[in-house]
Amino acid sequence: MAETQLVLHEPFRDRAQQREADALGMWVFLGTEAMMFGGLFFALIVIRVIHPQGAQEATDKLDMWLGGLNSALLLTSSLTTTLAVTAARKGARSITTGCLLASAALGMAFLCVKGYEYYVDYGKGLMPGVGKPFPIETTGAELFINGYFVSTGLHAIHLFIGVCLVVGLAGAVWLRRVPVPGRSIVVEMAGRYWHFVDMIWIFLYPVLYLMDRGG
Amino acid sequence: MAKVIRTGDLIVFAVLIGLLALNMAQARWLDLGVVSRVVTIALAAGQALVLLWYFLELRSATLLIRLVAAAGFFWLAVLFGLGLNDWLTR
Amino acid sequence: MEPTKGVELWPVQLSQHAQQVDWVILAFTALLVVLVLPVFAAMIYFAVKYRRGSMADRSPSASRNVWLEASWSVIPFLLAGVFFAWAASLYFDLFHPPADSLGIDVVAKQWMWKFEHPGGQREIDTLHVPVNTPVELTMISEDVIHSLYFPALRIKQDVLPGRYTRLWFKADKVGEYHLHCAEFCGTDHARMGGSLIVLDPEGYQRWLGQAGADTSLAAAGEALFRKYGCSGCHGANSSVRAPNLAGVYGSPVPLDGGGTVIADERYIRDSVLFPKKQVAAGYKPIMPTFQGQVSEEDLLKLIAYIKSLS
Amino acid sequence: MTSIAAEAAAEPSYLKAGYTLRSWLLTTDHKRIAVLYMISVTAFFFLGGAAAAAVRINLITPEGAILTADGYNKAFTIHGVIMVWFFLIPSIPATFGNFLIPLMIGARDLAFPRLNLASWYILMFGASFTMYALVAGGVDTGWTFYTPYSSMFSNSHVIAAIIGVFISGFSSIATGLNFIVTIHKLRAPGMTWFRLPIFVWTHYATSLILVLATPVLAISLILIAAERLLGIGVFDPALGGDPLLFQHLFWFYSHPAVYIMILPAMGVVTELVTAFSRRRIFGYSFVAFSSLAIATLGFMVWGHHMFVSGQSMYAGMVFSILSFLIAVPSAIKVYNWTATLYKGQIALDTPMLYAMGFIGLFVVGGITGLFVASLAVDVHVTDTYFVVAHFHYIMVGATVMGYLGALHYWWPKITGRMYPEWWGRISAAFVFFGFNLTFFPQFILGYLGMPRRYFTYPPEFQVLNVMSSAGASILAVAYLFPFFYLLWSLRYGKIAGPNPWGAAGLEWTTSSPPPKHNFPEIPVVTAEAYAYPVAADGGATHHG
Repeated sequence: MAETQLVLHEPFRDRAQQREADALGMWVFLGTEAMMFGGLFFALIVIRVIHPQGAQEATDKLDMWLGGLNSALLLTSSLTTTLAVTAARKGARSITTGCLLASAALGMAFLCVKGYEYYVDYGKGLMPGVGKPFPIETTGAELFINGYFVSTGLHAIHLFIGVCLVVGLAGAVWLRRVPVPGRSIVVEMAGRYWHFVDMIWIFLYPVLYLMDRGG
Repeated sequence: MAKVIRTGDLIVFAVLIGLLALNMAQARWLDLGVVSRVVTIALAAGQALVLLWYFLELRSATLLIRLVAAAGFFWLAVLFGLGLNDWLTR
Repeated sequence: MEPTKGVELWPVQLSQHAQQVDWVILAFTALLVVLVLPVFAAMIYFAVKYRRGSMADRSPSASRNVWLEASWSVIPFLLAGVFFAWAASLYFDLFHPPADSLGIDVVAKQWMWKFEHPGGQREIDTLHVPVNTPVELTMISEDVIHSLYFPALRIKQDVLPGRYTRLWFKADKVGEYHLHCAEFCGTDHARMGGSLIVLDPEGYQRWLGQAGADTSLAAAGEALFRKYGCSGCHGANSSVRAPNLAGVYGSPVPLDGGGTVIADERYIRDSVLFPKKQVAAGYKPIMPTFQGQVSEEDLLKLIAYIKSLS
Repeated sequence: MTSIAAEAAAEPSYLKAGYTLRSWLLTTDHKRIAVLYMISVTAFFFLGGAAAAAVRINLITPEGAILTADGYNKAFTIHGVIMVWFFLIPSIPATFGNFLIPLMIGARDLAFPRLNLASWYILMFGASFTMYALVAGGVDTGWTFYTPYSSMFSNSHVIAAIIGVFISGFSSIATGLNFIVTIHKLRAPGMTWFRLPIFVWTHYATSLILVLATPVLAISLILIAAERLLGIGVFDPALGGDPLLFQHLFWFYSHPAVYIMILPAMGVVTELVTAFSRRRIFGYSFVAFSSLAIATLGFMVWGHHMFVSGQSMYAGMVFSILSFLIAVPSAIKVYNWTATLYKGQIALDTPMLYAMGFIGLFVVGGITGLFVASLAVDVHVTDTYFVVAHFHYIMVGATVMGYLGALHYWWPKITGRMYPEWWGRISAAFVFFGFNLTFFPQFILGYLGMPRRYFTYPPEFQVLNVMSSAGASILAVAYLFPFFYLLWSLRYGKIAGPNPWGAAGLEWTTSSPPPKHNFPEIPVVTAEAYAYPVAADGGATHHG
C-alpha cells in the first residue's frame, strides 16, 4: 500500500470500484479468520460438553478479573481505533496518528497482562510440559487448559500482528506516506482487522473464563 | 480532537463495557445452572453484534458485505450444529 | 475350511445382515442402472445423430417444462430415499445387539487383536465363535485407532483408545473367514489380521476346553480386585465409605451434583481411571486414579467381575 | 470480431511481454501466473503419479513386490498428500481459473494481482516443506493425518508435511478471495450474473469453499502440531481427549475439498459441451444455482466419512440423508449436459471426448457415492478399495479428465498453437480405457473385502490387483502422451487464431495468445452466455 492516493491499481477502472474491491476483500479475509477461530471454539465447546466437571474446575483456575481487565483494554482500543478512522476521514493527521498509537499501546497493555497471566499460570503448574505437575486430577481439566493456551496464544499472535500493523500505519500517516483523508481507506481496513481481533476476544473471554464458572 | 469524538461512539463503547460487566457479574455472583451457558454466550453475541454493527460499520455497509458477514456466522452454525449433534446424541 | 483361492466374484454371506446388505446394494444398483443407462444411451445417440454435418432435424422444439425438468431429479431422489431408509434400519440394528449375546472382549494394539472369552480363554488374531449365536464384542484400543472388519459379515467398527465401542453379529455358517484391521494404524497395519473361525456348538465347547483357561474372566477380575486394593474400600467389611459394587452393573447411579448415569462398561472404566469425573451421590471423591497402572485387559477383567456381582 | 483481434494484436501478447526469467517470476499478469501454476502442478502431478506407480507395482504380488511395509505406507501417503493439496486443489482453479476468469468476465486482471503472485509463491513455499518431509525420510500417516497416530505414534516427518499443507492452505485462501472479489467487482459493463459462463459460476462456488473450509483445516493442523511438537494435547485420549474431534474438524474441510476439485471441472465440461455442440447450456439457471447448492450442501455431509468411527448413530443418520441430498444438484448437471447435446452440432474433438469421458466417469463416481452414503453399505465398504475406487472416479476420473479437456480446449488460447488432433484423440481414448481398467476392479476388490492401505493382501485378491496395476501402466503412458505432444506443439503446432473452435465467450474475442491487458478496451457485453445460433440450418458449418 505504498502508492499514493492518485494511483489506480492495474485491473480497476475507477477508484470507487477499487475501494469496493478492497473492502470486500478485507471482509472475506475476516470471514476466513472467523472460520479458523471457529474451529478452535468448536474444540473448546466440545471439551466443555464431554468433560463438564473437568472444564469447570479448569475455569476456576483462570483469573476472571485479569481476563476482564484485558477485555476492557481491548474494547477501549476499539474505541480509539474508531476515533482514528473518523479522524482519518476528516483529514486530521495528528489525531489519527495519536489514536492509532493509543490503540497500539492498549494492545501492548493487553499483551503484557496476558504475559503476566501466563506467568501466574506457570506458577500454578497449568502450563503444559513445564513447571509443576498439573494441579487438577479431574479428567478434561488439562485438556481444557491446553485449549486455553492454544486459543489465547493464537489470539495473542493476531493481536501482536495488529499492533505492528497499527504502529507502522501510525508512522506512515504521520510521515504522510499514507495521506489522509485521501487514503483513509488504509486506516479503515486496519481498523477492521483490529476490531475483528477484539471480537475474537469478546467470544474467547466468556468461553474460557466465564462459562460454567463454579461458585 | 473534539471533532472526531462522536457521542454515538461513546454510547456504543459504554454499551460494550456494560455488557462485559453484566457478563462478569452473572458469572461471578449468579448461579443460573444450565441457563448460564446460554446467558454467557448471548451476552457475548450481543457485544459482537454491537461491535459489528457500529464499529465495523455494517450499519452503513452494502448488502453484499453484510451477506459476507452473515455467511461467516451461517457456516460456523453448520459446524457447531452438525458437529455437536454427534456428542449430544451419543 | 480352506480359504478360497482364485477369483471370487461375490464375498461369502456369513449372516442375515450380510444378505440384507447385499440386497441393498444389488437393488440400489439396479435402480441406478435403470436411471443412468437412458442418459448414457441418449448421450451416445445424440452424439451420433447430431454430429456436425449430419442432416438431422434441428428445428426448435416445443417450449420447456420446468416441472418436468425438476421431476428428473426429484423422483430419483425420492426413490433413493427408500434405500436410505433400508440401509439406515440395518445400521440401527447394528447398534442393538440381542440381550442374550455371548460377550467377548477385544483389545487392539499395534499390531495384534487380543480376544478374551468369558471363560477366560484368550487368543490372538484368531477368533473362535459358535454358529447361530449372537456374539457381542466389547472393544478398546491400547494405542491408536484400529478397526475390526469381518468382510463375510459385512461389518466393521473402529476401535478407539479411551472408549469402548461395540460390534455384534450372528454367524450362520461354519467355516474360517478373514478378519482385518481396516483403519490405518502404522507399519504392520496390513498384517494386523487373522481368522474368524465359526464352529458348531459342540466344536466350540471342545475348543473352549482345549484353549486351556485356568480361571474365568470374572474370577481373574476378582483376583485383580484384591491385588489393586479395590476390595480395601469397596469390600463388605471396609471401614472406608465407598459404594458397594454388588448389583451396581446395569443400574442407574445417582451422581454427586445431580443427574444419574447407567453403570455400564464405560462408566466402570471411567470410574477406575478418572474417579473424579462422575462421583456417586453421597460419597466423597476420595478414590485415587488408576490411570497408567491398570492395563486395558485388566480393566475388562475387573468389569467382568463387577458384572458377575449383579 | 476480427477487427477487435486486429486491434489487440497491436499490443504484444502476454508471452512476448518480456523474455527474462525475472519477467516471469515477478509478473503480476494473471495469465503468466496461471502458466507458472500449470508448470508446477504438472510437476506435482508426475511426482504424485510416481508414488502411485510405486504403490501399484508393489501390489502386483500378494506379499508386496518392491516395497517394505514402511516404504509402502510412505508411498501412498506422499501420493495422497501431493495429489490432494499440490495437484487437485490448485489444478483447475489456479491454472484455468486464473487464466480465464478475467478473460471471461471482461477484466484486465484479477482484483489483487500481487496477492495472486504471492499465492503461487506460498504454494511453492509450502510444497518445499512437504518435499523436505519426502526427502528426509517420508511421512506415513496417510493424507488424513488421523490422531492419535499422527500426533503421538508415527515416527516419520509428520511436522514438516503438516507445515507444508498448512502453508499451502494460505495459497488456496488467497486464490479464493481473489476470485470472489474479482467476480463481484470486475465484471465488464453488461456482464450480469446471468450472463456469466457457467465456468465462472462454478469457480465462484469453489472459491466459497476455499475461503470457508481451508481455515478449519489450518486450525486442525495447528492442533496436531501443538500436540506432537509441544505436548499440548488436545486430542490425547490419555487426557480424556476425543480423537473424533480431529476427524470432525478434518472432514469439515476435506469433504468440501472434494467439491473444490470437482466443481471447477464441472465448469470446464459445461464450456466444452456447449462449444462442441454449438448449443446454449440447457437450463442455465439450474446449472448455475446447482453449483452453489453443491458448495453449500458440501459443508453439511462431512460425517459420512465417520459412520464406523464411533460417531453417534443419530449423527450418522443425519449425515447420511444430507449426503443423499447432494445427488439432486449433481443429477441436474448431468441431465442438463445431456439435454444440451440434443439438436446440437456435435464435433467429437479431443476436448469433447474428455468432456464425455468426464460425464461417464462422474456418473459412476457419483452413483457409488450414493452407495457409500447408505449407512449399512458404507459399514461394509468404508476403508476398503471400494471407497478408493469411488473417490478416484471423482478425483481422477472426473477432475483429471476435466483438467485435460480444459488443457486441450484452451491450449490454443494459452499458447497460440493447436495441438495435434489425432494424438489428442488417441490419448483421450487411452486415458479412458486405462482409467477404467485401473479402478473398476477396485470396486470389486473392495466389495470382496480388501482393506485400503494394505501393502500385502490375501492371495485370492491377486488377479484383480494385477488387472488394476496393468490399467495403471496404460494410464501412465496415456498421461505422458499429452505431455510430449503439447510440448511439441509449442514449436510445431498450427497457428491457432483468435477462435479456432468457433466458440462463444469473451475469451475467444481477443487474440491468441491474449495481449498483456487482455482486451484492447474493456468490452461491453450485450449477449447472453453461450450465444450460439438457436436453430441451425442442417448443420453444414463444420469447421476446418
